[in-house]
Amino acid sequence: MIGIIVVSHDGVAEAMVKCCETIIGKLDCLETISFFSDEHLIDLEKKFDVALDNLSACNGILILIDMFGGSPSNIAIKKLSQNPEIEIISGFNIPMLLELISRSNLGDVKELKEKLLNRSKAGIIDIKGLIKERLKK
Amino acid sequence: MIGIIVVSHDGVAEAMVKCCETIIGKLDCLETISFFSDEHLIDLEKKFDVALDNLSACNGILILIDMFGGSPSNIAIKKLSQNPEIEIISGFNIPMLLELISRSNLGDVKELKEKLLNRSKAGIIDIKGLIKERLKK
Amino acid sequence: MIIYRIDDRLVHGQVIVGWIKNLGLKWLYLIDNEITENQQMIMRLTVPQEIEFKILNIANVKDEITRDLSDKPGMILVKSPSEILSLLAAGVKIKKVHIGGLHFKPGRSQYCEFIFLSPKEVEAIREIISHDTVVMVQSLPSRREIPVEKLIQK
Amino acid sequence: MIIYRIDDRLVHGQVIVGWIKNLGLKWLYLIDNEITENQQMIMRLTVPQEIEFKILNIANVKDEITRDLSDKPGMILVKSPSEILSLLAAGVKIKKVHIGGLHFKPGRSQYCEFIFLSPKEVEAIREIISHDTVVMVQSLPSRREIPVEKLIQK
Repeated sequence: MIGIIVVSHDGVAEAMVKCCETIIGKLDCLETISFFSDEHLIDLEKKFDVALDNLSACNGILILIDMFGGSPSNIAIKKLSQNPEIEIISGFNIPMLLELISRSNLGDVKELKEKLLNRSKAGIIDIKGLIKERLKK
Repeated sequence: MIGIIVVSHDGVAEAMVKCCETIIGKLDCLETISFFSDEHLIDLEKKFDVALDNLSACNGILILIDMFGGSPSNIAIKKLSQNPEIEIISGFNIPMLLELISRSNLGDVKELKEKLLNRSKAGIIDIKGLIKERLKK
Repeated sequence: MIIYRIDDRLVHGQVIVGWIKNLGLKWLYLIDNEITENQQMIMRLTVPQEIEFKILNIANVKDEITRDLSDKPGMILVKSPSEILSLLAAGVKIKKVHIGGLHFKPGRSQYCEFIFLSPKEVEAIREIISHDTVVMVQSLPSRREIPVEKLIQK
Repeated sequence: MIIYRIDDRLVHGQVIVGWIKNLGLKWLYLIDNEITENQQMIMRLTVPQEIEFKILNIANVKDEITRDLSDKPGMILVKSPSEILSLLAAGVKIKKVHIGGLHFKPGRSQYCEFIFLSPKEVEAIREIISHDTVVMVQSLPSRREIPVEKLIQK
């Protein structure tokens, strides 16, 4: 099983994972982390260490962060510098998380990363454009 | 000003908008809608109608939905069928919302839609790949 | 395998992603007499193109269902217990029905997080059960099935 | 325009997106003696490539700052009030400093949502003010500036 950590500011990670669980069901080996406006970076790093420790039995770690360049991103990159096997994707969305929750016990962490990169981008859709195309058929 | 409605299941819209406000500041003419597991579709449609009414003075409406094919998506498409000027994007993420909050008073709703489609996809990054590339330089 | 599902949100994320994509179902038939043309259009646009999707009137359903559907896995979706009763009355054999979601509206009382029922709907469910059809409450394949009797017995 | 910002999260979303991208700043100098090499590497990787980014030792800062920086808008970022005092002691003229975020750690007490200060830091802030430097609390350009005196007066 691949260990997943979903990290964001302000409870976004928890809300999005809960949303996906309502749509598709629960995923094991998934940890969520939120970083709040009153917290010091040290607290965020502690949360990462706890999550990594909880997932220590997993084969590979994939960290999903809300955006590149924020504090969750900075600490995730720090963890990558300590363990080069970690994979990190920024900019997660609901289609990415749904794909993750249906798939995470298949393949290795690099394959999963590629799948999620593709699926999340494919899930960003100009709906009016899509409808026009489908109506043409 | 373009009116924005961010719609999701389970409080994701509110959490993500709050997150962006912490990072970059507040946006006027933005409404959030959440759809919860005990609610009937009629309630979701009522929330859409309230939001559209609140934004009735805006020039153009952009609806951001969590995923294509869910209930928020179905009601958004229903609203589009009643008002063909509405634009809808699915699969929103934090980079999309940050771009939105920095930009929404520029250009018309179609330009904004294109910007957000591009920015949200560009915000989905394989961080290890990016780091390797930057370290090469 | 045919899954009979009662869900007043009709075609939505749980159905598309949670059931159809997740279990690899090949077809989805929505059986409903009251659905508007606009709703039909939206559903035809949003159901994945690779799924065989039909919207059927209850009167026409018998012909469609008499051909052998069970060689490919799929779902029959209705918005309330009464459509299931109509199917049973039309002679369709149904071993099991899932109530996936019946949400709050005036006149309904809550039985669990996502199940609200009017007294008439409770009666309809009892009648379904009297046809030797098992009625289970289950929102998603990964969740536990609960016999509806556990919720509706006083 | 030079923005002096105190923020113990150093380079993060508010700085990059909220200030630099939003206000179109051209450069960012981080002034710190304690920053690790690993932290430096991460910052160099994450600051947008089009921003002139330097990490300076307090001892070297005078030479860098004496050249005229104010023709292009930018930010000088430090992690605590004491670096500002060092800059003042080195003869740098600072009209205004923003405290953008000083977060909870043991020994600090809370003054507002994102400002926690130790007694020593409160003293340092008073000393900054005594140099005729205005000290404002402000996390983001779109938020109201609050004079720090309003928070630290007993």
